[in-house]
Amino acid sequence: MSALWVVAVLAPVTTVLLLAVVGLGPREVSARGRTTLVRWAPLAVLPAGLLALAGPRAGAVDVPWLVLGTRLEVDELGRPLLLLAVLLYGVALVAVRPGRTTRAPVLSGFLLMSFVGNAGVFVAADTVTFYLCFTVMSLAAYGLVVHENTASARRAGRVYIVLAVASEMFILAGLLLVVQEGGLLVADAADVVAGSEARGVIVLLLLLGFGVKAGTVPLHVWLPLAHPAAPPAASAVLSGAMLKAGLVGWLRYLPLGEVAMPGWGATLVVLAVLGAFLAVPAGLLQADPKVALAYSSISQMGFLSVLVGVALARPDLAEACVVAAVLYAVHHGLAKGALFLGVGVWRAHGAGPARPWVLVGLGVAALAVAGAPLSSGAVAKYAAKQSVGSATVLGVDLALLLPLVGTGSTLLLARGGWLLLRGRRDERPGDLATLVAWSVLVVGGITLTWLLAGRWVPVESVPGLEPVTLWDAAWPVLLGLGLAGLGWWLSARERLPAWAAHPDGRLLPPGDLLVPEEAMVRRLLHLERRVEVAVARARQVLGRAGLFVADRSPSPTTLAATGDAGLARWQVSGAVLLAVLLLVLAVGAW
Amino acid sequence: MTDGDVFLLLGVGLAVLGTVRLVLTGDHLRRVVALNVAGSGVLMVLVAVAYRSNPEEPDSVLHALVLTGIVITVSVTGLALAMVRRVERDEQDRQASHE
Amino acid sequence: MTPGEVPVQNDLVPLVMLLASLTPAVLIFFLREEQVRLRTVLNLGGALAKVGLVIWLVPPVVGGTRLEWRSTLVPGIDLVLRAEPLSLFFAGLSAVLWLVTTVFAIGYFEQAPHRSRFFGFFSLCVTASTGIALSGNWVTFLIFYELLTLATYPLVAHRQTPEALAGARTYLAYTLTGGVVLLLGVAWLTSLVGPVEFTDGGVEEVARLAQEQPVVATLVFGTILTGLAVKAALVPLHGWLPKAMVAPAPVSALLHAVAVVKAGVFGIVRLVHHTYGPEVAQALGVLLPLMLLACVTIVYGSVRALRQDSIKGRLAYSTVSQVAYVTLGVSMVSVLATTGGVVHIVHQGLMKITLFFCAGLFAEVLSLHKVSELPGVGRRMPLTSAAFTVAALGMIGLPPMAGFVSKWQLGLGSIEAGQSWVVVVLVLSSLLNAAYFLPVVYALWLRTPEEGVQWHVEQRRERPAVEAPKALLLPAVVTAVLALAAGLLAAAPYAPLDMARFIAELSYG
Amino acid sequence: MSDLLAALVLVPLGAAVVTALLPARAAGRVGLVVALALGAGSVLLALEVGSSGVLEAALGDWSIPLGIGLRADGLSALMVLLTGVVGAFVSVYASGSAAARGGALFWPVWLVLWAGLNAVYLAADLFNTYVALELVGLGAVGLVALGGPAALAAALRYLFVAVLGSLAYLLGVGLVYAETATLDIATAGQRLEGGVVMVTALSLMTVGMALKTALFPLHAWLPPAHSGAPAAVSPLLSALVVKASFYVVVRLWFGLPGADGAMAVATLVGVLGAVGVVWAAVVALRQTHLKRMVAYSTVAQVGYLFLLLPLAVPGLAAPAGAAEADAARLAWSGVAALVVAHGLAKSAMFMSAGTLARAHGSDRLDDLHGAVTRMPAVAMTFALSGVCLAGLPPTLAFVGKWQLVQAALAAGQWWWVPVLLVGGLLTFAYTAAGLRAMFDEPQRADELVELRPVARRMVVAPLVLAVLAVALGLRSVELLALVEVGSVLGSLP
Repeated sequence: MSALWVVAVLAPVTTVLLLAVVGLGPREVSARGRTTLVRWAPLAVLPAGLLALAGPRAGAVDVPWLVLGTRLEVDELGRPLLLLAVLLYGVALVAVRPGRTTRAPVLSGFLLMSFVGNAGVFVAADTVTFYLCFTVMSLAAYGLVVHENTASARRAGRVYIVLAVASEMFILAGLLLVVQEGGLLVADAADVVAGSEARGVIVLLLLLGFGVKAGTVPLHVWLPLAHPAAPPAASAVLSGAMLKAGLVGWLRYLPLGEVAMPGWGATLVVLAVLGAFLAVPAGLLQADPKVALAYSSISQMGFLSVLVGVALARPDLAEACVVAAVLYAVHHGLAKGALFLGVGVWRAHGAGPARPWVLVGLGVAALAVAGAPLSSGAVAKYAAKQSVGSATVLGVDLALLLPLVGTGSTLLLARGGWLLLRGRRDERPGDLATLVAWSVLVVGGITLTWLLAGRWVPVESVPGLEPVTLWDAAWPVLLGLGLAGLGWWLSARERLPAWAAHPDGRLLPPGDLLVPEEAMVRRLLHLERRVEVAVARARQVLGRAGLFVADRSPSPTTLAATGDAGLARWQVSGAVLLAVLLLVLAVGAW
Repeated sequence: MTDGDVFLLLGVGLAVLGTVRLVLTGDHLRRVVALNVAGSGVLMVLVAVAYRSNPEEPDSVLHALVLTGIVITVSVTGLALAMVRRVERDEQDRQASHE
Repeated sequence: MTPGEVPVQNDLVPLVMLLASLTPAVLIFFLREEQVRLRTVLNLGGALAKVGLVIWLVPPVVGGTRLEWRSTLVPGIDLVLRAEPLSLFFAGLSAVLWLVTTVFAIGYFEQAPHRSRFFGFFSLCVTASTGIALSGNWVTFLIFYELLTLATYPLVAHRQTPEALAGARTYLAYTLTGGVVLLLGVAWLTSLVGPVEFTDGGVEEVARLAQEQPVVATLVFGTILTGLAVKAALVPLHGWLPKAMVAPAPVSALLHAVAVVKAGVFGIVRLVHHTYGPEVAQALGVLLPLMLLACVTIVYGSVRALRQDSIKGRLAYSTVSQVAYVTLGVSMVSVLATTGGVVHIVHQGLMKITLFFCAGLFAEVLSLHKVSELPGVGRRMPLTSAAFTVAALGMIGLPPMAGFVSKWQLGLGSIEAGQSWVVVVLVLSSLLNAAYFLPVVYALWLRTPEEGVQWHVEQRRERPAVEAPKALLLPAVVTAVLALAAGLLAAAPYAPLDMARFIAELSYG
Repeated sequence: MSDLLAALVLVPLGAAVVTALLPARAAGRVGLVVALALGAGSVLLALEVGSSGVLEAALGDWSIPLGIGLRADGLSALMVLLTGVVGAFVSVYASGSAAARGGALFWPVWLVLWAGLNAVYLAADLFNTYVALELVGLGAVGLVALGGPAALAAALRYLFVAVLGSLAYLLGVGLVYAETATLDIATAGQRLEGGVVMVTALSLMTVGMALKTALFPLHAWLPPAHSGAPAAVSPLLSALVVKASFYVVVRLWFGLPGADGAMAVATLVGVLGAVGVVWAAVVALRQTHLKRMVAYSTVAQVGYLFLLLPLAVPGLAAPAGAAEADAARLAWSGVAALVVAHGLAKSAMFMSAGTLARAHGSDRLDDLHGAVTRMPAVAMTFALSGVCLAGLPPTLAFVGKWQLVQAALAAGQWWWVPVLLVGGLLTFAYTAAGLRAMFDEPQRADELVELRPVARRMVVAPLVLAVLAVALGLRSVELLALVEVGSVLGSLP
């Protein structure tokens, strides 16, 4: 089995290296070689898929000489997520088409690197490897975000990298504490944190660090910028797989089920709920379908974070919450990935013969995200609702609150869909491979979650076909659709103020909180510059004053030189000689 | 105070006078003269020392020293005078060329 | 381990190691300018010989053998060259980096005047750093420490422009003064306890001195430290480093990676771990101030680096900051922290020399000296830019680059030593490093150059077949790969980390 | 071996006569051969003294005190060796250029001077020392005078100073004789009981010798004389001649111990030396001409040597094994190393300065631009000798300075330590100022002065000496063991 491990790691890494090396070659060779590599790149993620299928049977692999000693293992928690990553990245790689996609080899390379990191996060069995993979993923994702190299992509990249590096550092500090207390192996980590004196600090650091990736309010600001700026294939993996890495960080390292931390748990739940709901109006006011989708992701990640928060506060609910979170992550990853990729597919195929199928696929994926009955979302939401049980936030029953997130999602997706369908389309006809791959994702998204629930992911139960269950799943979506319809009707009748009827993304720019934050940073920098100028001026003045004094006081060297010039005169040195002689004689006699 | 003491004091006095004059005068020739005075003073001290140790039969060693000293002083004086002449000629030349 | 247990073997090998660079140095001075081939053979021959010697010596020394060569310097004080783990560690770094820098310098100075002078002093400089590595006692250390100062001066002043001379002068003023203070400290210590031979875990007589006369022992520690701190560029004695940037690129590379600043921190390791011993120093209360000093330096250097537009200036302040990691590591009583500090000697060396090579490449190939001139270079010089990127990410401390390994050890060590707040400093430093390195990386790859830049290539197809002369490019790529490998293979046997841990464990007995 | 002692004094004297009579060309050849032979002879003497101890001999048939007694202990042998080695190299250097010699009289006068130096070091009694000193003084003045009209005034001043110093010494000798009725230092030392007369005699002789050694503030005569002399003469004056009078000081202080008040005088002298170290170095920094800078450097270096007195005098009376005795031995050994180091390095430095001045037609620093690239070996020599003078490791001067620092710490006189250290820095500062001028490269080649060719030996000879000064730092044990032969202090542990 270790051979499979080696292949699983080396296949993507080697492909990336080959892409780079071939790129240095002569023009013809380079172009041809890279095209071939890009075509075959999706295959590089397949060995990892085999690992996921093998699951715990693949065993752990130990590479003691790699970095600080590397241990990899497919465990219960990582297995479904690994499969998710393989699927998403595989499809995304298929969607990278040489000739169609700008700088396809570069995008492929970054996707593969990102995959290595992302999948590594799911299978890392020791903390150093976990951190290493997390970093590789974060950095490679920068390449994805800025890939288009437009002004907005560069801004998104700047915001992303600042937050990513900051999050790396929080995570580093947190993990250092964990490892020093004995949590080198991921399996021991939660125990160690639970028993640590610095538990509070560790939890804070990890909440902050992973929160950036998980899109927790107020650390979510990079998401609405990064997703629209990146190519669709990249947005798909960003939203589908990478956000989940932050979640996995929490699930791996927070002392869930070990010890009750009600304060931190409640804080996280409140923030998560805020994110889940505030993302809705923010997203509705956008004019770009991908921004709307990004806000939907923020909302959904809020939902997921609620589960983590509950698990943190209530050890008794932790196990169920973790299981539900994993299931939800798989579902959301696939469905949201399908939606983001769908943006590209629609633009390419929306006018062609595949139009109906694309519309159906998009609709299915959207309904899944919203949690419509029978969809993968219904399974996930059901599990989530079951797991939070009687937990409350600020006195409100979570079980009541969570379905409303589905309403929000419905609204956001309706807005996104509206924008997408009315938006621009590509001039060139789409290619078949992407369409097929996307279809696999859509279909897989629905079936896989159902398949995994109960098999790989030990949820208590899956929703049955009883009317109550179906209604429970349906009403939030229906409510959302109703609201959406109302909104459409009102704006079509011009009953709404213009900013609400035809949002153009200016009232609340993508990144919401980011705008005042950026302004603050600018002001700070400006202030600093002014202080610097003032200091420089003060220094100049002081320096001038110093020179003034120095010019008017004799320096020791001048004194010595003048003195020596005096000594050069015969009589002076003669007198000095006599003085020395007398002094020596006097001292000797005395 | 014996003769020896007188000579001794006289010698010291000459040496001091000569030295003071030597180091405080600006004129080359005067310096040569002062140097000779100082030298004579020192030699006189030596003679006095020899005399004092045994007035009847003065120490021959010191006398030998004094003789050597005189020879050295004379040769030094000769060299000094030759150099003084050349230095002063140079100085005059320089003044002449200035004017 | 007491010295008695270690089999010390009298051997000429340490001397031969020294001669491997001294001989080329002396011979090269006598070569004519145009004897290029002979000079290259001498340079590379010496460098290869030394790398070979180090590789040959590592297994026996790790096995416990100590090779030693002695000669009486003054009655009672010997000139001692000793091959033991830490000395080989440092000598190995200098040997490897000398080799690559020699190749770089040969390419860099192709056609330039005064090459015999340059390579002569260059080899002398390496001789000095090898001597520092192999020194078995403080007097020997002092001798090579000063030799290093002197041998470096002509290298810094090499261009003979007024700026070069001014920079070299500042360099000399700082380092010579530092040397004098070191001399004072060493002489003082010697007069108190006799000649001090470096011993793992500290010298007994010094420990006794610390017990009997703690104030004097503290003062001696402070004096020696001050002398070393100048070269180690600890704030506020770092002023020479940015000024010495006028030196040609290979010199800066060597200065920052292995020679001068490293000599300073290497001395600090010797002082804390092989003279006083960590426990004694801790009991004496000198480690906390040292740690604070290191922390201040780490942050200050980074903050200053932020504001530099000149590439080399930015790298210089970065060195100020990064080298203080070593000091930080050795100032904490913890095997992990010491390991982190010691291993950073090599890791920082690899990363920083890569950065300087790249800066040299930018300057030589495209005449770019400022960060603000770098946009778009990635397309024209992809390999150079990649090497720069790898090293820069390493400096930030991101895995799997070498810098991460150091930082990780330091972080764990600081917690082990009960100084968890140091983690904050490490994190802050990483953030600052990111703040001044990432914009460079960003500019290289993503920004488009200003209008009218001659070298700009719109498409990669337009790029010339060769981005830079091989002799310049190869060393940069090699060191970048090494910096990556040092991180990726950190846990492998005989990797720098392995050696550093071995050294640290010896020091704690 | 007693023949060797006599030969070391008589051969140069005889050769002086011969070279004075021969035509210039032949004189040059004879002079060079004799110089090399003397160099070899001095090495021989050092080996002999090193292996079989103190040597003694009498010149002529008269016995001491009337006859001329010769005696060579370790210190003498070391000084003769230094004179021999430096003398031989400078002679080789001098043979490279007539201008460097200053005239036909160079060889005879220099050989007289050499004879005088050897005589000072080998003289067994106080009076012969006086005669030898006068020989040295006259020879030195004569050599300065070869520097032409410009140097004449300096030479004359030097003459007055030299004779005045000798007179002070002679007066002291008289006083000693009056007290002890002997001219033999060792015997006088045994017969002495201290007292005011003794201290006065010691003080007089010390001031006289200090004047000739150019101890601050009695140094005003030195810079013009040493810088005005011809290229081959300056190194002799700075490296060798000042050492002769210092040697006499050492002999006096170590031979006539025990006088009350001696420590006070020693401290005063030490203070003057210390001030001189800093003073002269600072003045050297402000010089615009290379040779004057080097001359001031000599004044500064001489200051170090006088630190021997305060550091060693307490040890003379201390019982063996006391800290003071250890300090004294360290100081003794350290100063010996400094004397040799300064002799080698300063001669190398003055020779390189002379070569530069010859090639550039001036020794003005501003005229020396570009020397580093155009005359790299000479610039290297200058740098190496500067490094050695500054006492930076691994040079011989470092060994000396290290021992002096150790001595100061052992004697509890820590206040000399900063002087030693700062002095080194200042030394390097003016060396660096000189080097900087040579490093300075004007933008256009035609801004450089045209170089005159110089003989290869004028480049090589100083380089070899400078390298020797550096290399000896790595292996000086044998040399330092030599000075302990016959030393009153015994040997170092």
